[in-house]
Amino acid sequence: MSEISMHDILSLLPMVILAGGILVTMILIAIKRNHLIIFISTLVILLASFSCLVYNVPETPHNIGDLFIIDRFGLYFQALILFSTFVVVVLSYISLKNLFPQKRKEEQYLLILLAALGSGMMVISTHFISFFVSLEIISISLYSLVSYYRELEKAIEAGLKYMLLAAMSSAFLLFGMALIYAVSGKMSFTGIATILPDMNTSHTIMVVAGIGMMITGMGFKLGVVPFHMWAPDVYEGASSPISALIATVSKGGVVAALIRFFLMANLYHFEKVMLAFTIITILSMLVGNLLGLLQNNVKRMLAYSSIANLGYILVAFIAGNNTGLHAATFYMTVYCIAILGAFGIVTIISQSDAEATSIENYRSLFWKKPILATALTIFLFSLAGIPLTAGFMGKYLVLMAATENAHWLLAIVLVISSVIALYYYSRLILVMAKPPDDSVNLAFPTIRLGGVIIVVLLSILVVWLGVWPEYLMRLIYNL
Amino acid sequence: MNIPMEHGILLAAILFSIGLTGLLVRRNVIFMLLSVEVMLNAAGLAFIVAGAARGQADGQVMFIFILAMAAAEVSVGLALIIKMFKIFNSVDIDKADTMNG
Amino acid sequence: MKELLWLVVAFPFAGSLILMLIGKRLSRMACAFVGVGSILLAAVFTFIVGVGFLHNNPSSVPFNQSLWQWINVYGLTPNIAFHLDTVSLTFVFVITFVGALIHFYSAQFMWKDEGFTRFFVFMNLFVGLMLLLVLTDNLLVLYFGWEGVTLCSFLLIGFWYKDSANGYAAQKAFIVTRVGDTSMLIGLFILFMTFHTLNIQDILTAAPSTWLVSSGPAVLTAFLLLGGAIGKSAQLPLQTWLPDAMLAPSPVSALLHAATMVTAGVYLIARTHVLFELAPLVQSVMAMIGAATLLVAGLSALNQHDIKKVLAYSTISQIGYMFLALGVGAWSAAIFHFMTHAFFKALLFLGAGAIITVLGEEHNMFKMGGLRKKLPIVFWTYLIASSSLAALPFVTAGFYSKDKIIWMSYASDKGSLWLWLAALLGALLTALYTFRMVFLTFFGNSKTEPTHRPGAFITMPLVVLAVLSFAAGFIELPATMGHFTLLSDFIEKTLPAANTLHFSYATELLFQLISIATVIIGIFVAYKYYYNKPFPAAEPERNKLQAFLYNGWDFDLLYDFLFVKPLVFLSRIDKNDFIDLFYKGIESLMGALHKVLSATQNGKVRRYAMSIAIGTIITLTILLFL
Amino acid sequence: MNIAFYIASVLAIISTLLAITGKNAVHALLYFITSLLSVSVVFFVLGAAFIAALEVMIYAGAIMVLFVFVMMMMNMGADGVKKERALTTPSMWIGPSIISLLLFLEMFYILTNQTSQSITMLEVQPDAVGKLLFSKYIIVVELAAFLLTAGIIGAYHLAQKEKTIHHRFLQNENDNL
Amino acid sequence: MILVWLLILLMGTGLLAWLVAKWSATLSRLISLAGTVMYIVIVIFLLVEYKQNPVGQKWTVSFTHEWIPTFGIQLKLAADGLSLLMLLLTSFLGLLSVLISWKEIQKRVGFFHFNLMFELAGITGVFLCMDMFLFYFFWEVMLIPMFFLISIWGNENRIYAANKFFLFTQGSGLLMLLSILGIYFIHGHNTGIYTFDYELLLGTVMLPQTGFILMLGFAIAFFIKLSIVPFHSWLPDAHTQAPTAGSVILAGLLLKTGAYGFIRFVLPLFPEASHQFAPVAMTLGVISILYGAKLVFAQTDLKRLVAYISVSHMGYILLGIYAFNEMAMLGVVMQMIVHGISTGALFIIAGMLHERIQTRDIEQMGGFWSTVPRMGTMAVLFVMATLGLPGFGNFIAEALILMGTFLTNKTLASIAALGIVASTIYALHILQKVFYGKEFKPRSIADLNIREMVVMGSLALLILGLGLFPNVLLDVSTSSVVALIEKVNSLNF
Repeated sequence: MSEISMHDILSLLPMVILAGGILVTMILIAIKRNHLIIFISTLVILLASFSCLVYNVPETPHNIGDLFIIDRFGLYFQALILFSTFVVVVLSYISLKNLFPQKRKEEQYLLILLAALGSGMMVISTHFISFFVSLEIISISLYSLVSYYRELEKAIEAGLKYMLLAAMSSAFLLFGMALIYAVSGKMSFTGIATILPDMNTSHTIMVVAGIGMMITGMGFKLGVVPFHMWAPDVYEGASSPISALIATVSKGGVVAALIRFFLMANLYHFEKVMLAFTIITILSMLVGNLLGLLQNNVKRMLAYSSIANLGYILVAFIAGNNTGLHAATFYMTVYCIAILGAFGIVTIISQSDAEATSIENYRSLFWKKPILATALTIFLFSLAGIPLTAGFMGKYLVLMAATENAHWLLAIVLVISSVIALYYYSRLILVMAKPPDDSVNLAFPTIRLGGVIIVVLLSILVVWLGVWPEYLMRLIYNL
Repeated sequence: MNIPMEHGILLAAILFSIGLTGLLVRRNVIFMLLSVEVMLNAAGLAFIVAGAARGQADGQVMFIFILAMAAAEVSVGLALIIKMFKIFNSVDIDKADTMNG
Repeated sequence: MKELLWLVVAFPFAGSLILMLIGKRLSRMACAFVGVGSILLAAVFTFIVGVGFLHNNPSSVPFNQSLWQWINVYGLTPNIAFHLDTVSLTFVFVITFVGALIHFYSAQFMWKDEGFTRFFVFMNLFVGLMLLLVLTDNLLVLYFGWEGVTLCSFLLIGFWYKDSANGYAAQKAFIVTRVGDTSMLIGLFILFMTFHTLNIQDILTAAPSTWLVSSGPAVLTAFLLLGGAIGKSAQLPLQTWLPDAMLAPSPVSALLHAATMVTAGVYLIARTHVLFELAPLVQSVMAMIGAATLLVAGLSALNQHDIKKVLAYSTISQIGYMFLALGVGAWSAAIFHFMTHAFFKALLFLGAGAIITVLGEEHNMFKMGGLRKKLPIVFWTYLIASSSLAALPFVTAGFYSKDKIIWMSYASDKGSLWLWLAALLGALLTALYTFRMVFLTFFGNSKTEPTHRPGAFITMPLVVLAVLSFAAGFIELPATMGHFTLLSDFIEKTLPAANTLHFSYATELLFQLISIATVIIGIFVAYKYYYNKPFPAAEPERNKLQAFLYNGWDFDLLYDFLFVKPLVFLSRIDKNDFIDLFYKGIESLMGALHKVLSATQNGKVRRYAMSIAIGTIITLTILLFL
Repeated sequence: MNIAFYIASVLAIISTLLAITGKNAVHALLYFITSLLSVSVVFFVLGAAFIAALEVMIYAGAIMVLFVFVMMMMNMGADGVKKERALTTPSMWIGPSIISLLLFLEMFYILTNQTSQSITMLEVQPDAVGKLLFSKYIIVVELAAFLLTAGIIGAYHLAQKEKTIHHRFLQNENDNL
Repeated sequence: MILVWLLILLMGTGLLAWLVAKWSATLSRLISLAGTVMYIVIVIFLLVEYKQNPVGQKWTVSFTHEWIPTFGIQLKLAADGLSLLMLLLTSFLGLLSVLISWKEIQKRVGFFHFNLMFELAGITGVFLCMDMFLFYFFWEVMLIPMFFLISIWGNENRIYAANKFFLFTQGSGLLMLLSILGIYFIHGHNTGIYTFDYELLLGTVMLPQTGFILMLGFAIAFFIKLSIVPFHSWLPDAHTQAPTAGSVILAGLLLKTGAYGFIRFVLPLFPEASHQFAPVAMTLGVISILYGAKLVFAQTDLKRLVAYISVSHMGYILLGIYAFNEMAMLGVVMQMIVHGISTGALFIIAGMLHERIQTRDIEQMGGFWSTVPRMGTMAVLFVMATLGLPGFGNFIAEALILMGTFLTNKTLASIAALGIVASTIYALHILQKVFYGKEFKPRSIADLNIREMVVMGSLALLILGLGLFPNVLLDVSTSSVVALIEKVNSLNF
């Protein structure tokens, strides 16, 4: 029942800046609607938050009640979220300019910031209530973001699907929490951990069941099999920057929260839970990649790819010890960069009347827009885990985690599914490499320089992390 | 007041299952939203029961947040439903299956 | 003087290389000059080296000359080195001299051919590799030459490559001999494994102390080496390539049959005689193969109409004699027959080549006839050679060499009455088909008019060879006729003398008389049936037996059925590699899985919700009940 | 009081079932409100009087009214029932019911396997809730504010009536006219 | 340090070639040519240095630098005789690839050379690295440029082939990565030193079963790369569809990395398991030799035909590797080099024919000897080399392998010797179909020009030179091979 101290506020400063920024932006919108100004102010807010975060890293973890913990792990993920949001905001500007002819473009930035806020709070949550509310901030903002292009049939359809299923999964999540709460009387992660050893087996059954239902809720947000089916439709229906937002900010936050929940509540020793995760992971990797196999819609393909990639992250998560968690963190990072880049390219080359979703839009891209094609190739290689890209290092760490803990089955399934995945990544690359066919003259939109710059920077980042991952690894290993 | 906690949660479970059935069966999107509300309400009930069993206020706090979330969700959800009605000219959710594969 | 030995080998190679590199720019005359000259020089230097070798060397101590180390790998240290002893000297002599004559002949014979230069490149290479084969001191280098001559035979048989039949014949020659070569190579492996060297002399020295007579490895090794020899020397069952090889230009046939290639097998066995003596079983098999081959080939020869085919089968048959001799341990007899055979067979082929050319590429004997008057020089030389082949008593070289083999096949401790009978029957057949050929070609009515007369370069070698076919026999006379043993003494400085059982002078004489009678009978029968008889020029109708014999006992059909057909069949049904189907299967499986899973992704949100619900149920089931 | 709990429970279950199965949307909504009222009775019985009040006011009062508004906007009156019948045929109930039943059975199994502690329900006063809410959970309350903000912005954006024409090229044609 | 410069040289050349292609394609070609010439000069320089100082330290030149110290990953390069030989082959074939693509590649020249140079760099890395992680890294890196080479400049079915190649090799690579990680952790658990350093990992003690499984991971990767039946399926497609330079590099170098992997990694890291595995591996080798030969005979596509020759020849390599003696191993080294030359030459011939008559179907060829005598002569030469005629390097290789194998396993060596007959059949089949017989239809085809004669002539000289003076080459690798065999056989079997 402690009051909240100044120290708490300070340690939450990045998020406070974000929240304040949302209010300021709202006021700005009220004063004068100007797309560019709002765009820039959003970027400034994100930068401020980010720099505040970077220069304010605490030496020791700081608890705010048992609701939040500000530690390096959480801050790392916050930074990742802010970074991803930044890219998404830049892409949003392009996308809105190209594809959203209506007025009232500015609310998208508000909603994006809200999602980032929710995600940022989620990764430092150590309590069911704070976790739930943060999660719902993301969900609610995403419902509107997905259908933001509200006159498009697909956007509304995707929004409805996402809303219904997310609410359903939230109900499961809540019911699971309630079960755990009912039996343990605790809602903070550490509280659960302290109660668990004293429980007899008949009580743990309820805890396990609660975790089971929470898996549904989290699994939905992660988009892992069998809770994955919304992903392709929503990715397709939402505009590309928002798809990227779902794939990075939403999923990244949930991954961090999941790791924190399992670590703090000390759930790793429930072998059945890990078994359930193992099955989910294996299914995600295989089903995700198989679904992507002959996919002609690039956004759907990326959705399936992200299903499988979350499977890879879960492999590291299951491995569990330091290696595994570092691997999951590292992989999440490189996955975010790559998927942001990929969606970025989709955004950039989209025509003004429709997004470039068909694989045919990418035909001969190598010869028409070599820089973009090269960048996309790098991102796809990274998602596929080919050396010289960050994805390779990520996959390598995941495999390392799996082998260290002798999860051979997972490792081998990962290998097999990676090979399957290669097929569709290379398929897209091969389409881009096709010689230009002069008879079919696809006009390319004027490419916005800002988009190109950000995509190129991302691809450089991918290559840099693929060749010289030591810096990031040290950062993660010191979490 | 000597109701076993299990009974309270059982009630919540029954309501939850009914809500789930409704969600899975109904094609009218309004009914689906309604079913979701049933499920959320059931989950809230479970929290109240659990909180009451311990004499803790945390369960009720959670319920309040669930309420807030339900309200926000319903507002966005209904807005979407209106949009859907305009675009698809129907409330049949199965009409909204243009994206697949 | 004998230090110049390396030059003997070097000249042909040099000739080949020069022609290969700058032949295009040289005039035809210059090419001929280089091509013929190189072999001629080799022959001259053989003479010089021979003199040097024999001079002040009464016991003919072998002479070794090493050039460079070819390979040096863990005990396998074959040198490019030469080992000159009486056997190799004999072979070198025959190869270079006969080779030189054939080259001489070729210079005119091939003059008009567009591949004149190429021809001499191959021919020189052929001679060079054969020399390497007989002179080397190491089995691996011997194998080098061994395969090398196969290559040259391939190139020369398919010399006129525009006709794909030639190509196929060449291919066949290569493949069939390669079967034998492989057997030999495995033999070499055993030798290397046992003796840790492939140096011939070392092996020969070490073998008797390492292996017991008739011990398993010894027999196996000898058997495998025999396989190699059989392939190269066209013995049963690998003889099928030789008749087809007749598609080569005639000088090639001459070289192939007389001096190089086919006699390599004989050389190999003679060279490694110790190994065969350790395996008496193999030796008797060898004798039997020889006996069988000489009969099989003789019968086939009798049914040919192509003059070169007759000669081809006769070669198989005559080499059968040599194998018979080797099999019964009559080493010097085999080499004696090799030498005489080289002379008369070269002559026969060159003669046949001359005839065929002047008749405008006519091979069919039944379309010839009456050439006695028109081509006198060819006729007389051909007659001498034929007599020698048929072993016309007393005056021909062939008589003395073959007689020795026939006698030894009975008299040797490994000989038997059956072998002798076979040899005798073979002699009858030889006489028969040889004179059938002579009578058909040179006597009777002329059916095809010669277009021109063979030139001097063609007739000159014929004459020289005729002299040799006639005279070479006198260096070795049987005990009953003067007992002159120049050659066998010479050879037996290197190879052991045959162990003959003791027979009385009368017995030997009796046997000789029988064989002489056989030959006479053979010639007489041929005279009876073929001299001056009118034959239809068209190919005769053959009954089944004749056709069978004509086709070389249908070995081709057999092999076709056993090997070629299955291979072609396999190739046809498995062109695209059935293993690939497995991977294709995986591919389609993945595609099918994708389709199935895609179908679940049907866009209906209730389905998605159901998936979540079912997922939850399964998760709970795992957690609760597993 | 116990009997009140069970009666309210049965009422809640029945009215929820009716709400879910109903063909007439307005009727269904009313059933659901009945259900919510029953649940609020349950809350009251369990000693959460404050929540019981919230349930009635916000859920039944505010949220359900939203539903009613929307239904009216869509004009789902007379022929709504007919349409609804066409949408949900009886056979569609089988599969989902089985799934729900399975889920329920599993939850039932969990609860029965739980050694009954027969916890007496303790009353929690509203002021305890209020204190907790505004001390320990103050940050979450702030977050909830943002949650609602998100809801408002979203609903505002989505439900807005569009005046302009969607596609640029159409718009240009318009200008030309 | 010079080893790093080798890599930098290639990559730099590639980048430069890409950049200048915008202005002049010829300049791009010239730059690549210059780069490869410099490369070959450096390698020869290294070889000469090595020859002068053959004993002493094991690695002639080496270079170590930290890369990812967190996991004990180093940038560690080193060369011994074996590596240097492979580098020599790489540089030589690299040079030839540039030359043969001079006319063939007309589109996107810059990017082509970029890929070519990076391909060479990747291969060079594989042959040099002394760190398991680095090895895997290069192993995968060399696939990507090849993927592009096939998919962009390939023939009609290039997409399928490129995909197949990519999937096979990547999948196998990942299996190998698992094994590498396995050995990394076992070594770490045993000693507390977590490192990928090859030399430190050499002595890792492990349970026999574990060792066997880890070895299988490596072995399958190398089987696939070496295209051993039944893992060869990718090879015919990739070789057939690749541009000529791609085929040459695939056959000449990429396959060799598999063999190199066996020699450098599988045998020393898992001596015991390798001994257990030997019968299986040798049997697979023999099956490859014979089945590959059978498939060669069935083909009508000239490049596909030559591709299957590689399958057959790689069987010898596998057989020799698992014979565990110096002779066979030297044979393997020899085979790696000569196969690169002879099969490379056959691919070049196929490419030249394709360039001239726009078909690879041998049913539509015939009688080319008279049309293009120089090419015909070269074809005869390399066909003879392919069938293992003495005097050519291939003979030395095959003879040493078979002889060495015979010392260990007589039966398999004898069966493998049948491959000699088989190779005769298919090799002559090529001559018969393409160069002998009547012309399929009269067409005027240009004979080899000077550039092509230089390429073919140098190949011919090399293969003959190696046949007559094989020790020039064998001596360089002897010390490496001896050390390896001693190590593998030190287990007292």
